[in-house]
Amino acid sequence: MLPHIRGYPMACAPSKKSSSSLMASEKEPVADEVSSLGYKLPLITVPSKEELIALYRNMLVIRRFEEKASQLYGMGLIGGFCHLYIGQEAVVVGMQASIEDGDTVVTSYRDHGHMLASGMEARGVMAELTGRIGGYSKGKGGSMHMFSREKNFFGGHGIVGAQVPIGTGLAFNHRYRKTDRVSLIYLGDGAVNQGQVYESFNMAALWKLPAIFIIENNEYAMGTSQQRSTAGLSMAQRGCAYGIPGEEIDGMDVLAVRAAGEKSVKYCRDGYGPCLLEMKTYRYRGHSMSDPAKYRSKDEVNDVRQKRDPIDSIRRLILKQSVCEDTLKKVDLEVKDLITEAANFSQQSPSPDIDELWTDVLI
Amino acid sequence: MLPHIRGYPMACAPSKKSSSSLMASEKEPVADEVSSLGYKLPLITVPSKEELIALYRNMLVIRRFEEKASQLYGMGLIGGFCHLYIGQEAVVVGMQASIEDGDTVVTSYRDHGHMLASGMEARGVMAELTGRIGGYSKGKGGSMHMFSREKNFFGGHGIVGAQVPIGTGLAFNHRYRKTDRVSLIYLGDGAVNQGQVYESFNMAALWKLPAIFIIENNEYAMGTSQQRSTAGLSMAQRGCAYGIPGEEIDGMDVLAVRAAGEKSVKYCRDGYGPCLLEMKTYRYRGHSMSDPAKYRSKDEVNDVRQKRDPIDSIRRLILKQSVCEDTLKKVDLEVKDLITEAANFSQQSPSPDIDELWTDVLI
Amino acid sequence: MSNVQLPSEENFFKETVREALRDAMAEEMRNDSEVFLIGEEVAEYQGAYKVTQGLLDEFGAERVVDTPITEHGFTGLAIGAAFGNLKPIVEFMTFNFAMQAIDQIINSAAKTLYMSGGQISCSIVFRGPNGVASRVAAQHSQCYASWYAHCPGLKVISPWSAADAKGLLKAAIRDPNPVIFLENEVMYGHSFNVPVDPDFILPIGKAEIVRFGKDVTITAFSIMVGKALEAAEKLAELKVDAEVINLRTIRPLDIKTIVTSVQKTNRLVTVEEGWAYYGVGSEIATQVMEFAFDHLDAPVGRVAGADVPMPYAANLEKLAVPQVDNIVAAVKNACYRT
Amino acid sequence: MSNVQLPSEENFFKETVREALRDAMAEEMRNDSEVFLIGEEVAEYQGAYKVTQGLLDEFGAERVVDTPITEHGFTGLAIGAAFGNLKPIVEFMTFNFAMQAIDQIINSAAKTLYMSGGQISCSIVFRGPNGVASRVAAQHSQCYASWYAHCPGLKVISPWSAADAKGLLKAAIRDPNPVIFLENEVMYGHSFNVPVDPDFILPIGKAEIVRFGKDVTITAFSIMVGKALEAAEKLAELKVDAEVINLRTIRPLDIKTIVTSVQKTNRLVTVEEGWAYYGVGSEIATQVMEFAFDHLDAPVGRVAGADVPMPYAANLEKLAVPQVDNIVAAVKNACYRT
Ligand SMILES: Cc1ncc(C[n+]2csc(CCOP(=O)(O)OP(=O)(O)O)c2C)c(N)n1
Ligand SMILES: Cc1ncc(C[n+]2csc(CCOP(=O)(O)OP(=O)(O)O)c2C)c(N)n1
Ligand SMILES: [Mg+2]
Ligand SMILES: [Mg+2]
Repeated sequence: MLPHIRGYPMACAPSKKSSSSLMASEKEPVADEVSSLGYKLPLITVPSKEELIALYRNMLVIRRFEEKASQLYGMGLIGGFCHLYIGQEAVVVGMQASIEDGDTVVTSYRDHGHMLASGMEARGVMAELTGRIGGYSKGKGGSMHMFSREKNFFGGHGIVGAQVPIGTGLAFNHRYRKTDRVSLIYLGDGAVNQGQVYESFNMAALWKLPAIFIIENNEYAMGTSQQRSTAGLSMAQRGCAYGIPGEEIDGMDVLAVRAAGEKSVKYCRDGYGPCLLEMKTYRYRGHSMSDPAKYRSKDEVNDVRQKRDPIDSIRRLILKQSVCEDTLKKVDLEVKDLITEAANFSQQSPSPDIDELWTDVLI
Repeated sequence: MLPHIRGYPMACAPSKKSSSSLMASEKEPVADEVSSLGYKLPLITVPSKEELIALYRNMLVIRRFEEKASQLYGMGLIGGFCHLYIGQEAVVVGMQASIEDGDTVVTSYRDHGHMLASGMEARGVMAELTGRIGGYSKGKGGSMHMFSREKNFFGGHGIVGAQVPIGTGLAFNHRYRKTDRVSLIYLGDGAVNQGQVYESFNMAALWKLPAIFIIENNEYAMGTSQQRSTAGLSMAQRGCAYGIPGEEIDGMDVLAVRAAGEKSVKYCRDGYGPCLLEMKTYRYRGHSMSDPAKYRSKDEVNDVRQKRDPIDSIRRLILKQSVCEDTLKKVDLEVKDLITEAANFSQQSPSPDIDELWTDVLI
Repeated sequence: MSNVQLPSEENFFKETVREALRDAMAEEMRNDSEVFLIGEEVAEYQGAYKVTQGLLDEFGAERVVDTPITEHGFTGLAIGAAFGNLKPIVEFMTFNFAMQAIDQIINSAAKTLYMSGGQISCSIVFRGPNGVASRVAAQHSQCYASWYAHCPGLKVISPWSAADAKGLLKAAIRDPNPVIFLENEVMYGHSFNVPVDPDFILPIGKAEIVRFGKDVTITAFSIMVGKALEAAEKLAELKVDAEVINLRTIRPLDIKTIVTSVQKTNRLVTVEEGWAYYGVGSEIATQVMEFAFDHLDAPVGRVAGADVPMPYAANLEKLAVPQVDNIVAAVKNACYRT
Repeated sequence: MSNVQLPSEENFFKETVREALRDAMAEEMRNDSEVFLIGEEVAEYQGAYKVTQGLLDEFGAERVVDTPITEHGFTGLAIGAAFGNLKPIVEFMTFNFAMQAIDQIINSAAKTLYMSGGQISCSIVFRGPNGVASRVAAQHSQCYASWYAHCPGLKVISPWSAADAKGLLKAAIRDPNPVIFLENEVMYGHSFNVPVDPDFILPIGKAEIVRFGKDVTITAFSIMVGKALEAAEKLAELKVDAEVINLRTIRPLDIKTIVTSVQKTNRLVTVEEGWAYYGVGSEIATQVMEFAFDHLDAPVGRVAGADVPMPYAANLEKLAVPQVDNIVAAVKNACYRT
């Protein structure tokens, strides 16, 4: 069963755990329309088999992309910082499945997954990682700073927390233009302690902006566990003082994420103002390619990999739904080819012309 | 009766109104030792007649000081910004009555009251306002930037909110030195939206620092009423996400403030970490001397003056306690003389020597 | 963009810098519904210094937005809105408070066009009073001209007269790049002639020679242009004929106008209200040396604020801020007169 | 403070800049219990760049404090602690992130001594990598030397070698004023001779001539000192004998050493990694003109980072950062050689 999400908890009420104990694979999708706390909830759509397979594929694209990026980094083709998203795929794939054209997205430097899930091409993202002209920023931004106006992806920001007021500004923009579009704002469990986050919460709540704050709580900010950085009970409550409803979601369960996404997107679209989702997730790799991650045990990582892996879970669920293994194998192959092609492109695309040094400083 | 303050509400529980409906003058002081929520409350001391008179006097000193500053400003003897504290006297006098030697204080630019209540001399404060060598900063700081290391008053800060992490650092300092001293941090209802406030809350809660955050909610930040600037239900709850207990206090009732002060100071001294007090108060004058305050009606101001004035209230209470009017008249005269002397000093003290331009840049 | 030449005398009217700024914003807001104004006390209070008087009435609360006191947040928000192709005018009550937001200004507004390979532009104006007001002491008196002008991706403007204010603010609002617009509180009440032409606009990046002379060049910006002109009058009595250049734009610097002038006068004094070290004068002096080394008959003189935090006391403040006499003295020095 | 002279050869040992910084902190923390270290990942992680390795073990969590990611807050907190007479060392993971905290650094740390008429001092060191690392692009590569050096109330240091790092960081920690200490990530792994003398310390405000020469003076700081020395070797082959000055301190600038050198060489090239306009080179050029106008045989040459946000692509990055060849070319130009 899909998690029963019974409307938003009131500000400052303890947030409900929606589904963190059950994995997607053990639940059947079911529609849900409950209105316990005043707000009429949307029908949560039941994903079709095709949609389930798409979710699987989209997560796999990210996983394989990141594995390839890791390789290219090892080969010296990618430089500087490179932050992989492996382990967290369900968050962005589930959320992006619940939005529509014209909705906007911002995130931090751990952004490859967000770009792929926003519909940006793997080859363009990979070529940016290798610093080539075929990259989304012509090679001038790199891993942390990539954008696609066409896909409404507004970065890719290297300063922890800076994307939060920017995303709130995109929500302001939607409202200014009198559209019903929403702004998705992803941030980490470390970013959540930046003051500008609360300034944004206050403005978003005050002006009822269509902003969805998505905390990707992967338990660590570099080497700092959330317990060592973040006071209080639950990050889902970090908006409570401003009256922003928050909820904890199992971020390893793409269906739980998608359900929460649909609900919160509808809530925002309908003009109820901002809301907050805390995604309980985990990153398998080090903070960036240069981090040996000594601050946690191998067992801790393996445990999550084995018991909570988002891709494994949905794979199992799909196979239970009388989809034959070959269908998924075909997907696996298609994804493999896509990533191989992207990797090739990223190596064949030339470096930017040296005149590019001087362009794009001003219009 | 003194307000029955029944321990701190738990984080995020709706804060209790302690006494905002009753004025000091209508209540009798009574001791209170209740322990409803786990924390053993201190005995709230019952103020003696002498103490009541001292509270009256200290508030009156501030009122008369500010009235005089207003005059001197009108005469052109004070320049720049000058923010008067008239109306809010009960907050700082009540709080300062509950602390001890070695406890430290920081506040914003609306700081004359805090300095006087910290034991700094009226003449030195007034001479700083007139920019003379006899001022606490030798005339180099002015109204907004004054300090007294001797009295543990650490400013007087012109940047809205900046004193909050600084005061949190003074709390860190107390803890680092293994003393049981506490840090009082005053901020306005406008300052409460600055991000660094939440960064401070998080650190103070995480490290259990002895910091008391005192929001002086005088309903306006310049021309912006709290409703227009501050989302959420109650400012007392602004620390809830970090597990910082908060309480609303009638900031026009010096005894309610003093009781809350004693309780929170004890709580901090005993190592329970930070707490937050929202003082409901009001400023009678414009934001600064140059503000005509058109954003509110004269009636609104007069209403508070007539019904909630902190000095009138305690005066009535004292007179009810068989203190004869002459005793208070003597106090009134003493205060008047003190302020007259301060005003004279502030005009007779010479301007700083021109060489002072170059001193105190570095040690 | 129209030319620098001003229309003939009868086509002017008198207005204050404050009004000129307001008119510039109002006209651009009328022309372009994507322009909006955001900041503390800009709407209901009509501006802390009354620069935005009347705008709320005309444009409504959706386009004239009062914010909480949260510079970092509302600056980032405005930049996000600009990424979405709106054209925000961000008022800082003073530029001192923009330090809280400077990470967003530099790292987000100034660098994103480059980091996105030209995709994400940020058409935004950051404006408000900069530098010294009167008796507001160290935390409210800093000049940020050289800081912002250090950074590629920004344009930095600092007007002096009401015509400057109007023509340059209109240009700034229309510019597709992030523009830092440094005003001066003391100047708000000063009146100047402003062209009545509704299409009057000034080009960014062009300095103006406000007084022609042959013996020495004085560069200045903002309130110091007036002081430089006063100094020039005094110098005239001493038979020193000073050319005074109103820089108008600090980045990009109109070095051509300055160098051309110095090639004629062979002497240069720079004037600024802010601190000298690593300031605007240093950059001008260095570039003049680069481009007109052989024309300089004396070292470039710098007149700048005292190298101390601004004191409150009236007598010290006066010493800390450049006065007409300091300019006169520096010019005499540069002209080897005593 | 001890003198600048270094002890004789045998009293040195090799260590990296990273170790030298760590040793400086450890020694000062041993000497003075009021010194503590605070920042992101400084304790359990041993420093994002491992500069603080071992300090948590030796001094414990009360004196080596990991913070949340909240630069504005922990900077203000550290300043408050310094007002209470503690002596914090604040590590910024990089100085780019200090922009979030710069209001506290300037308005609280730098100005309070003055605003309090000398009562409230602030003995604090802000340290961390500044400028370009490798391939980390626009938001992580800025050089803040000229910004901080613009402001009175601060001292600004930027060491090059391990000996610099050790001697100057110790001096900075002992200094009763706020000190900005700009390191360079690329230099962390480089080894240099460091005096074994446990009392070794270097004076703030003194530059060092790291290579004597007679034809041209080159000033540089931080990583650019090494590049300048390499350039000098290449120039020697061309029979240009360059004197190289390691600035060490950017504020106060040791203009005396520079001017004395220029009086001998009559030519000057400044080198810095950051942007040229309103940069460190401008200030040096201007002061040299002020103090040694008649000694300059050519305009001062400036070598600086390209006037663009730092690009990520390897080929562009290389063009954006000053290379040895750029210095050689600028020197040849200043010497009228081609
Ligand atoms: C303002 C700022 N401070 C510090 C850093 C360095 N830094 C980069 S990522 C990071 C940790 C962020 O953790 P979190 O928000 O949990 O995101 P995650 O990396 O887990 O996705 C830090 C400290 C930065 N980029 N910006
Ligand atoms: C960072 C910053 N932004 C803006 C200002 C201008 N300013 C000074 S006081 C003030 C209002 C503060 O209101 P509040 O915190 O309620 O304190 P009150 O004046 O009521 O005591 C503002 C906006 C400032 N000094 N600092
Ligand atoms: Mg994290
Ligand atoms: Mg207020």
